[in-house]
Amino acid sequence: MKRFYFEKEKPNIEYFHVPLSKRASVRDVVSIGFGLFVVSYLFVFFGISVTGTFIKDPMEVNIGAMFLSPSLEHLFGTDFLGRDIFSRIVKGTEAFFIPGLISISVSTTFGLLFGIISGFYPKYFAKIIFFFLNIIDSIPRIIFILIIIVLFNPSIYLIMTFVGISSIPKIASYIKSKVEVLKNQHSIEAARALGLSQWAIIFKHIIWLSTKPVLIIRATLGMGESILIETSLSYLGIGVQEPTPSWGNMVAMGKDFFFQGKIWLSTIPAGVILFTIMGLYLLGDGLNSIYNEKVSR
Amino acid sequence: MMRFVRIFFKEVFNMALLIVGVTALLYLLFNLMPGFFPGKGQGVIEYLRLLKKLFTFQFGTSIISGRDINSIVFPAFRNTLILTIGSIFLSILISVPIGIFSAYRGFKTYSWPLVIFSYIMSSIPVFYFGYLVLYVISRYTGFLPIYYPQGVERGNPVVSYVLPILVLGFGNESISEIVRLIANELERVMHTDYVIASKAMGESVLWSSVNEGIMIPLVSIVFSKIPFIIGGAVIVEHVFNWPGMGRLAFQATLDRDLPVLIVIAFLAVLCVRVGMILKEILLSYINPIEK
Amino acid sequence: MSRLAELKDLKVYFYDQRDKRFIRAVENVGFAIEEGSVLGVVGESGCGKTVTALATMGLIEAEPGIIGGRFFFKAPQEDVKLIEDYLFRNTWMTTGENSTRLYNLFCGLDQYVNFEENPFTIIKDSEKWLRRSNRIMEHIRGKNISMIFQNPGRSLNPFITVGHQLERTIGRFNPDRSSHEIHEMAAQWLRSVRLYRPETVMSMYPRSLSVGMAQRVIIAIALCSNPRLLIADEPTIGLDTTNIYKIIELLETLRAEMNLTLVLISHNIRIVSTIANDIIVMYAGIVVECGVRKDVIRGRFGAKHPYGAKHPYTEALVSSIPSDSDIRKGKKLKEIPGSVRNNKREMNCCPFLERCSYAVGKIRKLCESHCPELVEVSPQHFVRCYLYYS
Amino acid sequence: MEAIVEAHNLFKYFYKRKQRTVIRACDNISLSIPKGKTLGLVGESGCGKTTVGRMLIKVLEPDSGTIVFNKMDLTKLRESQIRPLRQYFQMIFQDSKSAFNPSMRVYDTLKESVRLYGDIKGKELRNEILYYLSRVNLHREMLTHFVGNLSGGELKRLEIARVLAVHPEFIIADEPLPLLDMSIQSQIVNLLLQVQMEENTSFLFISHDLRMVRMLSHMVAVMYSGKIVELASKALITENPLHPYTAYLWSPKSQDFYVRFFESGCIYKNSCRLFHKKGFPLVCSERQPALLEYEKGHFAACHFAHQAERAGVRKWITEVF
Repeated sequence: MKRFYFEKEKPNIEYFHVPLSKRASVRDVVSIGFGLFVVSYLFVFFGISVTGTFIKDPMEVNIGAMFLSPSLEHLFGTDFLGRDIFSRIVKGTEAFFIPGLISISVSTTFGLLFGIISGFYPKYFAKIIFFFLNIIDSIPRIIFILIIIVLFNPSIYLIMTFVGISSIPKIASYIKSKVEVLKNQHSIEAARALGLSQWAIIFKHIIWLSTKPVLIIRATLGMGESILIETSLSYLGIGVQEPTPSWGNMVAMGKDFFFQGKIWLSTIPAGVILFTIMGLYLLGDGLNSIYNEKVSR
Repeated sequence: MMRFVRIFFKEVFNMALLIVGVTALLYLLFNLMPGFFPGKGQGVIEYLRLLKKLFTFQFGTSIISGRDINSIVFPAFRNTLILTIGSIFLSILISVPIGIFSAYRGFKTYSWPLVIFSYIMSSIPVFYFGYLVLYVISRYTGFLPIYYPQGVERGNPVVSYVLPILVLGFGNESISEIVRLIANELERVMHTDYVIASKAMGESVLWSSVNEGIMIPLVSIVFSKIPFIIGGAVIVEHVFNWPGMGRLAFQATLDRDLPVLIVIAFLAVLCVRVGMILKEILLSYINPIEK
Repeated sequence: MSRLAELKDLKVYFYDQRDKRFIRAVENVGFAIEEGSVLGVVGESGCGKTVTALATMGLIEAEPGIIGGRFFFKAPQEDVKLIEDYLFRNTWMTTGENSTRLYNLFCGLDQYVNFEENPFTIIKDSEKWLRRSNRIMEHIRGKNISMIFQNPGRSLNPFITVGHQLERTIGRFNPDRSSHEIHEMAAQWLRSVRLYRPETVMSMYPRSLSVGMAQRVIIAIALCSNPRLLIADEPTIGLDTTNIYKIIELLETLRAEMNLTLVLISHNIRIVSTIANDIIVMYAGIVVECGVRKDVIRGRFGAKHPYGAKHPYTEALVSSIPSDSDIRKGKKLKEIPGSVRNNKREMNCCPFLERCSYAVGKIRKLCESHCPELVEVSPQHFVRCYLYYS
Repeated sequence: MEAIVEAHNLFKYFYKRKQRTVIRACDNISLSIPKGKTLGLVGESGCGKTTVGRMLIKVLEPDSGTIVFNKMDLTKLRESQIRPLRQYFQMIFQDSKSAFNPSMRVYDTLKESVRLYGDIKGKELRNEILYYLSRVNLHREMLTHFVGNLSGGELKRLEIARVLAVHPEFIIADEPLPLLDMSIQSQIVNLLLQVQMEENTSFLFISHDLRMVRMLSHMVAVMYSGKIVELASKALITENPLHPYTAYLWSPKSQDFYVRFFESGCIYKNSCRLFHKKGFPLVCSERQPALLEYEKGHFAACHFAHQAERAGVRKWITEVF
């Protein structure tokens, strides 16, 4: 495949720095763009569903208009009870948006805290902290949630806090490895020799400059995981119960009509789930490849 | 050789400690429930009896549903084990070639459709993907049995394993993770000094970069994904109505059968810790650098 | 002596994604190496000496990479069958005495590259070219030409033991030997590189080797396939002074023993001048001076050039390294002001203009106009400077 | 002139658990660096000179011994008391690429060190930073560059600028030269000399190259596997070295013994030419020579130091090229 290079006439200013926008290759730009688009339409849906402006009432049953194909009035058509699918999808974002944010905030804050403590004091604290984190980490997440459901019969918000707790070990180990890389890179030793106080080093050099990208990436991926978990729980029937719309139980409701040929009943919510999770993963992936410095020859 | 034995024993001790920890956590959680756990001697003695029961693998009868736990859990555990290991192999089989190809070729001509495919595969919700495969298979081919042959006519169980393993292998999100990790690591390693030096010596680039570029990320990601794959199995078993540990757990939650749940959690943790031990041993074999 | 290899006007360009502009890494560099001689390539860091070495080995992956040039090499008959049965029959060059053939390892390059001047576009199908040059160089790399890289600590595979790596290389080049024989040959090679406890060294991992020992192991690995040409890229950077002399002595004795040709690349002209037969000085990707060691270091005092013919850059390089006497006298170090400017494609003045102490008055206008040509100041001694234009 | 930094018999042993060996990084080291003068510390790699540097600056804790800085004993003070003092002693690291935080620009690194001990704002801060950049003759344009895409020489000069911005009285340069080219090395050496002239700062210049140390420093200490074997002024070290190791360092070609294993007695005896020439005298392999003052300001740790001239140690310094 032929390659064309050409030299545009550029003003002769010599600059060498690598602004963030220049560092991204085509692939990163596409993935971040797609990711941001997904995040933005999530916010939009959440906004609409809370204020309830554009959409019809998702619960309103209209027997006459069952199984309508997608039309202007019902954007995605209607389901077996005649409820408008588009408004149900918009309402569905409410089921996982706030819980998702809760789970991210829980996992990032505690992950950062434990990661830095065990990064800085490897011998004493790291062993204790990682003992407890390993306990949480070794129970498969969904079984952990099942146990909690049996015990506390919780709402979706409490489930998501436990999901956040169960993803703390992953983030803590990422941040610990990042801190260790920095430690044997002399840059912290040089800062201490220069005279910065211990807290200044930790807050400025480690948290703000090095681990912030790691946190952002883990947050986006964490959001993707919490969506996946919430939808699969409500699919199993133990998450959000039937009348209130959630993407998971829409797929569950749609599966009975699968073999009658009406596959789009469960395909549309599944497609939206796919679209959202892929967007979040691509966003995390693009940010990841931008933030770790590529070795440019 | 001594190194592996020492690491093995250290890890076994670690595992025993962790399992005690997990059971302690579960026991604590159960005690939070008001009066649910009919322990006669409260507190530690009850806990020790629970430990003895768990570690000697006779689980006795479940107080709630009166079924003998042993007879239910072990066949289910065997099925889920086969399902998990099968799907791990499948996802490795799919993602490693894609990772190597996309690192080797760079994100140029042929490799981007494969990477996009791996992303789509791993972000499809498992439950929908199961139904899609069922629908397509039953609609157009019809040769694969849809449901696990229950009861008498056993049929050949091997064939019925294929479909769930296929779905779980493709469905769980470890594919995109492995592809991304291997592509990044291999890309970085192929430009390090020692690989270029060995290329100058006439050695093939892939051979000299296989240690750090492929093996370490693969081992570290696959074995740390076991809990998630077991989680995924719960959903796949629900979709395919497959008599695995996941479906059992789901049934147990519906009728609030706690002892069964404890046993399943215990076996799952056992699985995960064995996986972690394997991971430590393999990593110490590949990566001889003592930290 | 017959000529072993000859490089003719190599052109290597890199494309800078950030500024959408070409960086001229190497511009028509050429040299000839006699069999059994030592060629010194001297230049500051970033002047393209490493790129030249990598180009001859075909290890450049950056876009667009090698643009032009021919590299003739006296490869043995069986290794070169690939080049002959390709379409390019008449690409070899015969030398005087016994008309041995030197095969052009870059043959077929112009088929993949063409470029126009005005907007200066380079059209190169680098994927096909890389695949082709890999196929050609597979037989040459490692067997006939081998290379030592810059920092010894990072040139060894940290995941396998040193002995294993050495045995793997030896095993690849003489497949018919048994593993015990290979182990014995590896120990013998380590002894020949002055490492006196080969068994313990072979069982160690590269991390626990000291810098000097790592460099010796790398030399052993490079030489175990007894190549014809050894390219040593900065073997002495980062080593202690005592180690530097030992490594240089080792290279010299091994070259004499194995009748090997050596290309020594370094930034320190003093070290190169200890063992090099002829020296090439490079600056900003261009050969600034080439000739026999005596001429380059001292510069012959011919009639036309009363104070010795030397390029100002070489003079500055030689004077910037203090000899023992002026260290004792405590003279101030003579430094070259400024730093190497990154050589974008379009500037066509002499690259050493700002830092040259001779570019004053009338000559400066000449220097600024365009880049001087290589002038033969005395037999086999070329300088690229307007001072010596007759 | 009174000494700005004094170290009295410092000991530092590293215990290697794997091989259960004890590495004597510093063995009874005592130094004193006068105000405005430079002490050169020379030794092969692995002889503990970096640990000495790190201990003087309290990044590393010595096992025993005292460090006096401006008549204040640092070993007694706690970390919080030492921090205000850190302004007066700074360190230049060997691998300058890893001494910076990769995600910070040049402007931020300099701003951080300028604002550390003087609260300067806005315009004045910018001038201060530009002044320091021009001080180490770096181009104004470097400000927006990331640390990643600077060349070796520029990185080293940036590090010097960062250290100077804190106005130290005592700077430790830990092997600044080995990874650079010769011409850039001479630029850095001249820069350091100029800094010493202008600000009268005292230096501890750690290197393995006796020539560059001879060029820069007033007093030179030669170290060998944890011990100081010779301490003398710049002229004396090259005119008549008392210890054979100094002669070996100066012109390594003349020496071909390099087998080193550690036993009692003088640590250097196995690769010491005098030891082999004099027929392995017993005194060398029994008693550990102490650092004695054989001439005014010239210390040496060798039993035969007093008759060094007759032993012809100075003759070995042959012209290398």
